[in-house]
Amino acid sequence: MAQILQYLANGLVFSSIIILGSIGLSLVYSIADFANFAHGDTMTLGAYGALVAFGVFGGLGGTVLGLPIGFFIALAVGMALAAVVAVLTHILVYKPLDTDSIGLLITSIGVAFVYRAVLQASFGTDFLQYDIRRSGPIPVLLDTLDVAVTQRDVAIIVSAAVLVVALHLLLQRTTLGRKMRATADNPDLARVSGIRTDRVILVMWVVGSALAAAGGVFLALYSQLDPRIGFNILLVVFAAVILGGIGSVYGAMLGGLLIGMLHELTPLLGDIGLPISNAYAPAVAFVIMVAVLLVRPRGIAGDMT
Amino acid sequence: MTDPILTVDGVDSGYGEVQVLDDLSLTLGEGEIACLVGPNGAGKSTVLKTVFGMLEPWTGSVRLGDREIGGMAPEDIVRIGVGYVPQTENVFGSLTIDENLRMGGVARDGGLDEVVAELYDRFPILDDKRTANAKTLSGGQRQVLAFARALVMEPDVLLIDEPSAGLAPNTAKEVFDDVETVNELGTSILMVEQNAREGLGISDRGFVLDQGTVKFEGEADSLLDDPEVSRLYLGGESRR
Amino acid sequence: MSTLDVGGYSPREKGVAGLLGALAALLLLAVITGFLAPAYLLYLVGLSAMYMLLSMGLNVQWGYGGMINFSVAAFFGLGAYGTALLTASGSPISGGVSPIVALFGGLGLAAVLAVIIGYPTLKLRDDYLAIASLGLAEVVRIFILNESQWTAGSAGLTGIPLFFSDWPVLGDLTYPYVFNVGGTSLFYMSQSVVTSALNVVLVTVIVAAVYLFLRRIHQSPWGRVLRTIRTDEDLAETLGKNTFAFKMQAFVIGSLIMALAGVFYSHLVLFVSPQDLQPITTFYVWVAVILGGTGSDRGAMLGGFTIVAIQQGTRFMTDTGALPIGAAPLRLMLVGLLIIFIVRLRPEGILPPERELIWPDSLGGGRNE
Amino acid sequence: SGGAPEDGDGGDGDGGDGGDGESTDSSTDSSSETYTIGMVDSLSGSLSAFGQRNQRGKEIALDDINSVGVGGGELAISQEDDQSTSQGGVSAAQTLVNQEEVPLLIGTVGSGVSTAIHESVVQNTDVVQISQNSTSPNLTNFPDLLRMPPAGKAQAEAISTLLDEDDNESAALAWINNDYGQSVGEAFVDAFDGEIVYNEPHDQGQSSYSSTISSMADTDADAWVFITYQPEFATMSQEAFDLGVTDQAAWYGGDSVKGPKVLESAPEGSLNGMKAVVPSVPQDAENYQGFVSEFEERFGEEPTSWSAYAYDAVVVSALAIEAADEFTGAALSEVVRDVTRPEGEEATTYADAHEILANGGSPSDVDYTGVSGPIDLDENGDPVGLLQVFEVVDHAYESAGFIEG
Amino acid sequence: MSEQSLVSDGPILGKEDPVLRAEGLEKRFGGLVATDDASIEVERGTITGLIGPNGAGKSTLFNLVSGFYEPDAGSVAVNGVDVTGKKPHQIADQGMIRTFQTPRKPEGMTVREALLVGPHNQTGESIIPLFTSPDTVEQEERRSLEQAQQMLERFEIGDLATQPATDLSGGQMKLVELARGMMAEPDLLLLDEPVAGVNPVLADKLAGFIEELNEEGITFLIIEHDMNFIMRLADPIIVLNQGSVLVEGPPEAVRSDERVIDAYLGGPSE
Ligand SMILES: Nc1ncnc2c1ncn2[C@@H]1O[C@H](COP(=O)(O)OP(=O)(O)OP(=O)(O)O)[C@@H](O)[C@H]1O
Ligand SMILES: Nc1ncnc2c1ncn2[C@@H]1O[C@H](COP(=O)(O)OP(=O)(O)OP(=O)(O)O)[C@@H](O)[C@H]1O
Ligand SMILES: [Mg+2]
Ligand SMILES: [Mg+2]
Repeated sequence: MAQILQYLANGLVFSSIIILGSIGLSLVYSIADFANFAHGDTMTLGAYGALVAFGVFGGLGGTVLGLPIGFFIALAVGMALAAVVAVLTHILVYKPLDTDSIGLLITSIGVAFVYRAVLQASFGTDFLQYDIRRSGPIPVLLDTLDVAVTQRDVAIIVSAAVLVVALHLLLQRTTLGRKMRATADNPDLARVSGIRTDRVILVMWVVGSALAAAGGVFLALYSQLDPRIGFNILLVVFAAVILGGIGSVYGAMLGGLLIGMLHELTPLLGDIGLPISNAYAPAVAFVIMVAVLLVRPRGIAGDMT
Repeated sequence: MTDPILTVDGVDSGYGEVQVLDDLSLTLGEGEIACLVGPNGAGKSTVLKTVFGMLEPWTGSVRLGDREIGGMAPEDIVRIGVGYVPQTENVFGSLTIDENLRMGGVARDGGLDEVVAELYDRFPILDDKRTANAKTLSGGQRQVLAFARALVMEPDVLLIDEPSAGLAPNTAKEVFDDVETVNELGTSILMVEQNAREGLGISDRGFVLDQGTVKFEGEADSLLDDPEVSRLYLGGESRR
Repeated sequence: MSTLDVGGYSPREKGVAGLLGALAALLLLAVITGFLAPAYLLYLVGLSAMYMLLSMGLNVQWGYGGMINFSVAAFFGLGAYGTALLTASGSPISGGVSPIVALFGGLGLAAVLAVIIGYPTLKLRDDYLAIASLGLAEVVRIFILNESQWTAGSAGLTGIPLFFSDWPVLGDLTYPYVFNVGGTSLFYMSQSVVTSALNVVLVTVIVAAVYLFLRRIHQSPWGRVLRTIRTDEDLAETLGKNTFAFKMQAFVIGSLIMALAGVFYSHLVLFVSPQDLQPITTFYVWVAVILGGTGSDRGAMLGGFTIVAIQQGTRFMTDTGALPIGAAPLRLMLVGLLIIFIVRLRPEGILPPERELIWPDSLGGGRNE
Repeated sequence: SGGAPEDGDGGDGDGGDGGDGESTDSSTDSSSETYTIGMVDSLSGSLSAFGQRNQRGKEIALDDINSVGVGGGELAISQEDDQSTSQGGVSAAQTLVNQEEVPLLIGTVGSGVSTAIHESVVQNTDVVQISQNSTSPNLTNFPDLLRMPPAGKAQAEAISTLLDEDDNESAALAWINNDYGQSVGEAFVDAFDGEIVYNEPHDQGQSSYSSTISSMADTDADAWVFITYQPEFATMSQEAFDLGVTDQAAWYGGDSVKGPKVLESAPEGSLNGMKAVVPSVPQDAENYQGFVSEFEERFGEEPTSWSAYAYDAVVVSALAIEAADEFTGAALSEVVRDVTRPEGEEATTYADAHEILANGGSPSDVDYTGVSGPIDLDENGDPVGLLQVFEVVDHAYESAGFIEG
Repeated sequence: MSEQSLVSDGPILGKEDPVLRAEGLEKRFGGLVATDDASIEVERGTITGLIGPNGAGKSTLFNLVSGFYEPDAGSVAVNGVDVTGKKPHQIADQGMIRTFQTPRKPEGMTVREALLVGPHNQTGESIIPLFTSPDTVEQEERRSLEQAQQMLERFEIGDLATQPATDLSGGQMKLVELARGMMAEPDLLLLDEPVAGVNPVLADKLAGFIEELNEEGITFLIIEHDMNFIMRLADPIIVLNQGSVLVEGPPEAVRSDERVIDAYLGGPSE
């Protein structure tokens, strides 16, 4: 029982990271209408941005959930950096392009290479870390529930939740969400209705890549930082988005949760006696994903038509 | 004719390199309803798209009152009091009816709730389906929604592309009535209609377009009475 | 699309052909002047041809039928593993089979997998198919990686023979091979040159055969139905076309062509490992198809060539750079920028399809505009 | 100057070339002949962290060699990236062997990639191939594929011995899912007499290995054995700390789990007691100390053993050139083993070895003992390698003795 | 009153030789009942009209009989073969082809290519004959091309044959949609508002064309709001209201039926 709880806890942390990545990807997917393969590297970019900023602000006193205040400032800087880069990329690369969504997809592969090249050139390929001490499992939880959860885990989950709620409010409480969906649905008609689609798209890039950056920072905080972390996780993030139903931000959250959990729950299969080794964990996640798609061909939150 | 509120003057326009409109001129008087008729592919929709900034005029000018609007962006044109109902793809399929209507009013300063409520009153067909996604609407219901969406802005000038296409006779009558009502409330209307006799019937003036230019223009009634126009463009009798 | 020059060649095609001709001449010159070693050039030709096959295969799936298949690497890998497992001396299950027999082994394996992957996933649409196929490709890779009792696992397979190794004359050449005419030896070639030359002959035959086959099935009612499916599957269904069957056919044909590339790769590189199934190959092939011009067979070939040119060309480009940036990131950046620029300059690809999918002979009657 | 960006330049006035796909490092006096050999390295892709360290070792080696000279001229290295993939590796080797026609090829990191290069480019030619980093036991099957680090088998056996010595009766083994991990892992399983209660691979480059760690913690193994790379191990050790299971068993590791970065990223004290078996040289050897200080001065950090292997690969190549009659593959392959064999006089630096040869010594008069150890390439192309045991004490590595490979 | 008696309450069933027979079809979308126990029969050789207010369920009925929607209840038979629950292409194989109310846009195809997809069971749609009997393929293809060109000329868009099928005006797209359906030469052709947005002069001509095809043996079931068009062509006319058949009868009788006027035609405009 404690074992399952532990797997669930691991899954929750991992899911939080995946969710941040997948919401951003889903936003871009639905509004700019292409699968953005540079999203993973945007995550990495944000993580490195925060690394540099942490070097500056890391010393700021006080801690929240075991993390120095400076870390949160660095997080914000990383998010801002990713947003700025994404907006610049949009203006310089995507916007002037006269191509379809697959053409954009291919372009985004090119963009991903450029981002990674820059990071690799500036920071090398070796792995790096935020200089924050780990504090080990929270004793209370370990004693009462026999589940090891660190403050850092809690910080990741809480921060992800805060960002997700903020996004939810942004989409629901302002007309922005509706404008985004309208722009995604039919950009010409959106303009006819008076929506300034240019701005909507910029906002989309800002929000999407800032969230991606947050995901990247937490990912780096969780394990470590190298120029490939974002790209390595991109496949999983895509799986989450598609599993959730393309274009549905809430679907992406659900998909992220599911994929993150599946990923961490695979050992359970071994525990209950199935002859499936951990090496097959990604395979199991993918097979389940395909199975879900067969039942719901448009994703969990996608409509059934 | 009253003072022109919309003037299209010597406009060439088209898609990519393909020219569709050829030195086309027409005017819409303040408070008027004018109807554009003509064969398929004559360029009627292209006129509306050019006026509304979806296409940039290659030459010539488009003026709203005295103001040049040729080449202005649609989202800006909306804000100076022009509304447009496209012929196809004219609703947001993945948004609900209510959201569609509200999207029609993003450029409004206020009073959105009131207008929307009023529109539900006027179009009960929509009221029943407020929370349905627009893509589940029948062809005719969709057409009504598209029309209603453009009314949310309460524009001074309304461009409508085939409002009656796909409508049942009774609904078409209602829509034509509504066009007249809106017009009486002060909106000048430029309308494209294949249901030419009905369209001209409620219009003050008419234009017959063929191959990108205006072939005939004049009082709506006189066009209806013109035997040549009838034979070439309007068909035998009223279509409903 | 307005200039449909049926049968003839469009200006764009002539331009590209001219450019390719010039490039070929340049390469030849480079070989003659000793600037480029023949064995290396032949290797590059073989590599390009392999990418041409891959992108032609993907083009059948994506370009003809709009199926977003992200399991290119898996089919490539199956072809490679199929033949390697049968022929290689290091094979854990069999080995020693003649490559020509193994060729069909590789293709058979790919065909079976194409049906297994295709059956559930081809019912999905667009991007859902993409991720499902990507997922299943990963399953294949992970399987090969972990089931080492059958596949040799991560160690990979060594001891793969050359394709012509057991052929009468070609298999018994001695090296350096001396080219005799009337008793005087004209020139001689080292083993690597002969081997590469034979590989190039082999792959040229394969590429030509595949191209001719594809051209016929593409510009036909069959190809037309697929294009309809690509834009609107419902429409094709209402017109009585069994869209699933059509998609399955295209999927299997495309997969077989990819597997063919894999078979060739095995006998070119003589070593296969699970690494060869990494998704990165899939991405490169996608880039090739899009850069070449989706839906055009010639475009796909050109795209395959282009991608090798980008990959290998950047090797040389980085030589000259006196930039304050390492070779590897510089090259990565160049590849990225090249992709961006080609899409920018040629949004529809270098050679987009310009022909209607109408049986060419039936338009021949001069009834044309 | 290697591919790695922050390498900076070698400094002291030689070869000011910046970026290089194929950089030609050379010293200023250029009147004499230049011997160009090839090097395939993982400058990008998943193994690029190794490639980067190799480049540093190579750079120092070139400087050491060219300050003395080789064959009356100087050594240049034509550099290619294998992108950590076999396709990339083969293309890189094709360029070097068939286009630039180098008679000797240093390459490469990944065992699978080295094999691919050997199978498709090098075999049936007389080009000499020396892998700078590949440790897979499988390479032993290719006698003319030489390498600098000892085969992983020796390492696996050494770990097994350590486990026995420390009275561990059961072990949980986590290995990285590639040629290296698989073969070393298998060798360990063969060697270990106790019970193996967990034996699972994991993929490289994952963001989380908590399922692996959780599963290991689920067993009651006395010892946990990690055959994996640094970034993966760093993640695992942190996750183990977060799960509070670091003290559950004694930890052991192969060569590539040890590194300053690992310690740096692990929570203070969490790795205490861990033992790692690392191919190495006696720490106090003079030549190694010189290498370390040179390295630290240039790059601001300690070298890893991988940098040392790359260094020795270059030096051995240079010695072969010096010793051979002519600069051809055939001639080089005749002497390349000899200059490392124990029959001759031990020389611990390039300069010393060069001097023996320059004074008319035959190849077998030299026994180059490099910064990475005695080398002594055998008939299978494997070095004798010395293994060193490190233990983490007070969050620092301490030598706990040597084992001969 | 005599006309009134010609109008049947609900559908006329038990026709002699129905090409299409739909019985008790029901389709719900959530709480909404789009078709509710709808039954219709289309007699071979007729042009049957299907009218009814917007949202009455006409298009839904088409979707049900053509296999696009799975009915919640009821059955469909084409040419006497039960096709309930079959895939659209299987139903088309039985000889029934439909068009869409909103025209489909075949991207990347020219107008005539789009038409050439129409003909059913072309030899060249299988791969093997492309190699074994290219002559047959060529002949078929020539014939279809010729037919397509004629069709386009009749529809007054002959000059658009080699234009991209997506660069068309709204009305032109409807024409292409219609022409493609006709190329299939099925037993029964279902047309969903074929002349909505089509110029009235051309619509008159199309009516003549449909009559010709009908004489050649094609049966039609046509949804259309254009009263002139449908009254001229169709007999009988079926009126659908709120998901089920209100009345069925000859055009003039239907036109003067009070219920139809109430639900559909509306009073004279003021
Ligand atoms: N998106 C487009 N791209 C290229 N050409 C187009 C496009 N849309 C329309 N056309 C062409 O422009 C011409 C005029 O089209 P337009 O839509 O203005 O006609 P219309 O008079 O509105 O016809 P309809 O009554 O059929 O709607 C037609 O010949 C059409 O083929
Ligand atoms: N996919 C769907 N989901 C939900 N409701 C639907 C769906 N399709 C149709 N409906 C509803 O079913 C009813 C019937 O629609 P249908 O399209 O059949 O009408 P119609 O008779 O063709 O009307 P029109 O003449 O306007 O085209 C409408 O109220 C419509 O909103
Ligand atoms: Mg129009
Ligand atoms: Mg309808």
